[in-house]
Amino acid sequence: MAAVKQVIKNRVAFLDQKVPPYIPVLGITGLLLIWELICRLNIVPPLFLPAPTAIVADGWQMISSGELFRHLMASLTRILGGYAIGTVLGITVGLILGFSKWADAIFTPIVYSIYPIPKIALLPLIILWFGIGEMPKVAIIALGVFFPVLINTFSGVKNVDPILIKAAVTFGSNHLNVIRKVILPGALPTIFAGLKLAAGTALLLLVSAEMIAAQYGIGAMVLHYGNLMITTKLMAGVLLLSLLGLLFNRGLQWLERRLIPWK
Amino acid sequence: MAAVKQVIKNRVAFLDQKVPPYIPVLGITGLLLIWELICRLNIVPPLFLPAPTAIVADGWQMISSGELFRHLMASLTRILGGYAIGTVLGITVGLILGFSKWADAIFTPIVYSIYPIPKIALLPLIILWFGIGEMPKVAIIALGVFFPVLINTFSGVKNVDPILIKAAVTFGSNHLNVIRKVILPGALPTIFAGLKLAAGTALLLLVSAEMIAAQYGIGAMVLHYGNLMITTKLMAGVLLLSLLGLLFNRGLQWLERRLIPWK
Amino acid sequence: GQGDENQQKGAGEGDDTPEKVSVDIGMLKLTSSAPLFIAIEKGFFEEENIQANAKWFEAAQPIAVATAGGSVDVGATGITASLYNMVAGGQQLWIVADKGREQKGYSSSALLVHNDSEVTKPEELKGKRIGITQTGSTFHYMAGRILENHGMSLSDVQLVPLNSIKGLMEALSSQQVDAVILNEPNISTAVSEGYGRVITQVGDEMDYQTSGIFFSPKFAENRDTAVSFMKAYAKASQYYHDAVLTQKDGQAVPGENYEEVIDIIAKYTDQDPELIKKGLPYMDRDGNLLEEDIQTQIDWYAKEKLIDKAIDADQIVNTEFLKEALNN
Amino acid sequence: MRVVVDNVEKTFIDSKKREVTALENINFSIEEQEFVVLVGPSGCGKSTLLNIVGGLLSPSKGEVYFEGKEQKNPKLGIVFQEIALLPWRNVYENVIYGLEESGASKQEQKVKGKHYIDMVGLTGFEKAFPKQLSGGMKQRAGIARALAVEPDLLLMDEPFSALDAQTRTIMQEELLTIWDRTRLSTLYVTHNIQEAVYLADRVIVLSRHPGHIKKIIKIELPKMGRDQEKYRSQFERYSQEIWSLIRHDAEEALKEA
Amino acid sequence: MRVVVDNVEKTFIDSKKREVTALENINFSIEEQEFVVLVGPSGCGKSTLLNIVGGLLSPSKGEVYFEGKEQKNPKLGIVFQEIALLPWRNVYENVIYGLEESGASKQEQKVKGKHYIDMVGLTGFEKAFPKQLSGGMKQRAGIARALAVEPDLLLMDEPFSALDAQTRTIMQEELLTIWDRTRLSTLYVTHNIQEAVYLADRVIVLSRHPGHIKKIIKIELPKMGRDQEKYRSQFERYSQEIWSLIRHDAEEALKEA
Ligand SMILES: Nc1ncnc2c1ncn2[C@@H]1O[C@H](COP(=O)(O)OP(=O)(O)OP(=O)(O)O)[C@@H](O)[C@H]1O
Ligand SMILES: Nc1ncnc2c1ncn2[C@@H]1O[C@H](COP(=O)(O)OP(=O)(O)OP(=O)(O)O)[C@@H](O)[C@H]1O
Ligand SMILES: [Mg+2]
Ligand SMILES: [Mg+2]
Repeated sequence: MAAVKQVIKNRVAFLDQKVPPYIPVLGITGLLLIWELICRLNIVPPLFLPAPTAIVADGWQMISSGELFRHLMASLTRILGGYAIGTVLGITVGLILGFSKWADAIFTPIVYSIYPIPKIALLPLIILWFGIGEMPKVAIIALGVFFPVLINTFSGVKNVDPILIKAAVTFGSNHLNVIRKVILPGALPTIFAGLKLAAGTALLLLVSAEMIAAQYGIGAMVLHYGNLMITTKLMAGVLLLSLLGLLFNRGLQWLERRLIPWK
Repeated sequence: MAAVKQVIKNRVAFLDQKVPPYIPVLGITGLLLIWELICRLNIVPPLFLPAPTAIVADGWQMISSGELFRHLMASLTRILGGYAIGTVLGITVGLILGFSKWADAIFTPIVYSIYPIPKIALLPLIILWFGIGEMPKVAIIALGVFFPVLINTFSGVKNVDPILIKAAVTFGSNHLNVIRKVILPGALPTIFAGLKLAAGTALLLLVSAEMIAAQYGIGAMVLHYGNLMITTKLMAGVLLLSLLGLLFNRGLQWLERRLIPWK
Repeated sequence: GQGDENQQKGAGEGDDTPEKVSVDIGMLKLTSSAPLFIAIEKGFFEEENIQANAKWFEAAQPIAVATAGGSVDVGATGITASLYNMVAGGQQLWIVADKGREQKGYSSSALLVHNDSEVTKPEELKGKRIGITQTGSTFHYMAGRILENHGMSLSDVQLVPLNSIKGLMEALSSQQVDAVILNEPNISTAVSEGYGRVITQVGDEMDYQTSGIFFSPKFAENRDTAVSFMKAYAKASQYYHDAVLTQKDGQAVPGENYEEVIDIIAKYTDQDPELIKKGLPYMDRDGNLLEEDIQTQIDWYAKEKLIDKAIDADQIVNTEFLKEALNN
Repeated sequence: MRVVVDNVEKTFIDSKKREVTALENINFSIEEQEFVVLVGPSGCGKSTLLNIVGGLLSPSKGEVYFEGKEQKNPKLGIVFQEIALLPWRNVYENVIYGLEESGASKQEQKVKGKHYIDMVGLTGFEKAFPKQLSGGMKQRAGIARALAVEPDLLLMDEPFSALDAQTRTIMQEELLTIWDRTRLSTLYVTHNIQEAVYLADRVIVLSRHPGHIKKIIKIELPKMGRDQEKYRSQFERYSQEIWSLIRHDAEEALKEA
Repeated sequence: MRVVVDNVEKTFIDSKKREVTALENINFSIEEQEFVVLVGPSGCGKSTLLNIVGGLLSPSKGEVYFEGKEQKNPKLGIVFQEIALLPWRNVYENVIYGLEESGASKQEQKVKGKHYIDMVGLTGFEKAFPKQLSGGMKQRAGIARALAVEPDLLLMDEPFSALDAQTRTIMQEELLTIWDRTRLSTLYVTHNIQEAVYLADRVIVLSRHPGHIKKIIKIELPKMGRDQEKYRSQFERYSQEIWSLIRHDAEEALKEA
């Protein structure tokens, strides 16, 4: 009887199926082309779905006229102000709660009972407190940023590997140095995760607050053109917001790579 | 010369400093008491900061009159509807992108370029598409839920330990069984993380949408009482929202424990 | 829901009068739709062999969208910047008749300040905060035109969009804004509850076509039905005018069918008749549009950059149907 | 059935897009009932080779095949260092996984499941989830899962290297006992030279850059009881020989990240 | 200076709020220049004991003290299994950490840093972050860090147990060489009996439930070159003795999660 030969085949080849590298580019351009085509052929009226080219053309016109810039500036001031305040406070309080078991025991339950409130609901209250100007919008963004940053800072501090602390103490570090040389750098990656999370929330709150009570700002602008049914300019505003979000995120990533080179 | 004896002391004792277990309770009650006291002594006018008792009293009155219930129902319908739609779509699309490298290559860049748009900015557009009724609010919530759920489902599928897939294939699993018995359960914890993240976003969008364009709903109610400067009722609404958020979160936790008992 | 019911009823009755034409009318439950209510209720449409189906909407903008898109044949609502933008954006519809306007001597909309305000005339509003519903709304237009009448412009004040009339009233009563534009019967409410004071009536400042009857392009092509519809509408307008808008020596006096019309409006809008009596908008007796005002509006909106591409009034106004209806 | 590894070569594309040869010119066979152990320094390609034999990786050149009289599809059992139990299945469900997938009846699953769970000493832990087990017990479950399919070839990639030294010693003894009862053809990868000499019929020593067979050493000791006093010097001589073949490579490997 | 562990006992509160005795009645001393190894099955309290000696845990009863002629504060160096290098410091910065904290001058840091980095064979890797190193190199950096403070007592908790067998063998040899040059009093924890016999002056065998000293075995072999042929049988006899003391406990430990 002759020996039967059965070759062993790779049975997980499906796991490293390859897709040509140009496909992702093709995906986005394809989408844009189909979209443009739908509009050009008037399958959907431009009122409901303006063509990408029309959006870009109107967007460009809004840039040249300086309109976009004015709204952008109003929004940028608010979001950067609110983000900065919320971040500084969040990290500070987070560190305090992280370092002091007493502060933790007293304040963490309070923090966690305020945390689930969707912050935008506090806008009317904050308008009562601060009036109708810039302050309440900045405050609401700061508040929305404060909590995720606080909670991440706190858990970052809490989750620093205790073995690192033990090592540092054994090699002679005092409390201050343990905090400075071990806990702070150890918590940094988690803090950054909080900062990234907060960026999305900040942008969402910015737009909401501007829609509810503002004259200028990209949120107000989008609502304005929505009310006027000028869809191209509305979409240009949306586009700008998505760019802003992207930029924000990239900025944080860049900062993260600079501050946390060891990861 | 006598031998010197130097006892080794625990140098990391500060790490397991204990705080009495009643402190957290004390923290919250203390805060409430101080708050009440500030109001009773009229240090801050009740318009700006109503007393907790006043909030509870007004809240109770709003419950008895059925007012709260009507708003709550409007909000609940919207958020549950939007959340359900967004979740189902998000998981479905996430699984498709996770399983098919082609779909991944084509659609993931598109998803990531839409992701950073703060969804509330799309409300005016969606109002144009769907009119002014319930649809746009539900749609905006669904949209806000869709993306985090999609992205978590996708990364859940992608991050299933390949060694588990290899083991399953070696023990004779076909593709369908690999998906059913390995990838789906393996992705479940990450999907749940997405569901939890989305719950917060959904609530935030609910409130924003109701403030911008609704007559009923807790968001509309809060804005209404803000405009009227009736701070007690405003705060009662905020309280209700925080309860809603808490409940939502607990519900998801409960579900998670039931569905993922092995964690 | 209600629209569907009506349609089914119409189909059922269609058996004995088969030549009847079914017309869907998109409208709001507002007093200003009174002629339509009257025409439906008193059978004026039936006389013209029209089966009118009311389609209720919650906001003005979707009515215009629905009319332009042909999902309703006739729309009845306010004339806003969004309407012009829609037409400019290629969504055609025709404004064919009056449905409410600001007219001297008739109270409809007004500029109010809160009760503690020191402002007594529009000139003193410089630098103040004026509440409107939305940008590009009729309220926006009225506020702008009043200011211009008094030598100012919108850039001299701060406009606060508050998204709803309810929001306007609340903001005025809590004095978060200095002034608002309001319409009846809300003006009466604000005044009687003691938190608002009228500075000027819009009707005293200008003649203004606030709302109108729109035909979808498809409906307009069906010329006979369109004219028939206008006949019934003109008849209802006269009925409304004679009942509630007659004046003697500058004072409003109830006409012959006053109570009947009020009851019809009350039935369709689910409102308190007393409230309705305070807020009966002026309408042309024959339903004629203030044709030249449309161009004025367009020009003003264009000046304020609230319209994307300026259009010609001819592109949107069509009074031929009404003229033909009135001539027969 | 014997397994033949025929002139296998494997190249990878590394992170800098360069082609790297991980394995070159690999020829050997695993006879029926033979226990073959692969040893070699870190990164010499042991896991790569085992994965190719297991059908989890395609060779760039050459092939691996079963040679036998029957036409039936050869079955494989595999045990990883990372254990790879499905966390959402309890011990019993994990052990019968392969039976389930091959369409065995519930009754057969039950009988065989119990048999192999008993064999690895996990009786009483059937309902436990993996996270409730110690490292050693997890690895026993992993072995039971691989045995339960009654494979034509058993593959083990450093199954005990994550365990502590004592547990590993115990597990080695148990593995040998089990193997003696089942006599499965086995390909076993390890870093541990003592382990290799203790378990193997033949030890294949791999060398690095690119991975190739440096020497194949037949262990001429009785399969059971090699840790007895009388075989000590022979045992040590094999160990020394292998260590001297590897040492230089291992020192080099240590310098790489 | 000698270190005395005097009647130490340690109880923990477990997750079910019950009091569990981890260590009981522990008495021994580490003489100057002595290398003491703790062996015992999993969970017998080796790490707990080492942590108490290192001042990272308070004993429930008894005490640990240095006994010597000088009044100066005793210095400790410690090496963990988990290595515990600070990920945000490069090799050099990690190695001089203890010097930095004790206020040594920059010059001294530089000299000693270089000396100990050279000693463990990491020359050229000063600027590398831990994540860029292999396991063995990380552990070398950990050892250099502990040596750099020139401690009165060096503590090592299974420093090599995460390494592969070959790397471990190499590291053991290197550790012995380094130790021979520094002759630091050392307390070393391991699971690996060969390692214990290879390194120790005295082996302390711990037993479980609660952890207590089962036997203290003095290894009567020359410190260097115990792996030579001529000591093989003696070496094996020590190993056997220890294994027989532990075996039962280790088998029990395996059954616990
Ligand atoms: N997917 C891959 N892509 C690129 N190179 C790879 C891949 N897998 C392995 N290699 C390279 O192939 C060589 C062999 O790797 P392999 O994991 O087989 O070694 P090993 O002998 O199992 O090592 P260890 O003892 O550390 O487990 C290594 O140089 C490794 O870097
Ligand atoms: N913080 C703690 N709380 C409660 N019990 C603990 C704690 N630390 C250790 N134990 C218990 O004390 C006993 C000894 O633990 P220890 O870690 O010292 O053992 P070990 O000998 O180092 O084990 P291994 O060899 O696995 O490292 C174990 O039963 C363990 O569960
Ligand atoms: Mg390997
Ligand atoms: Mg330990």
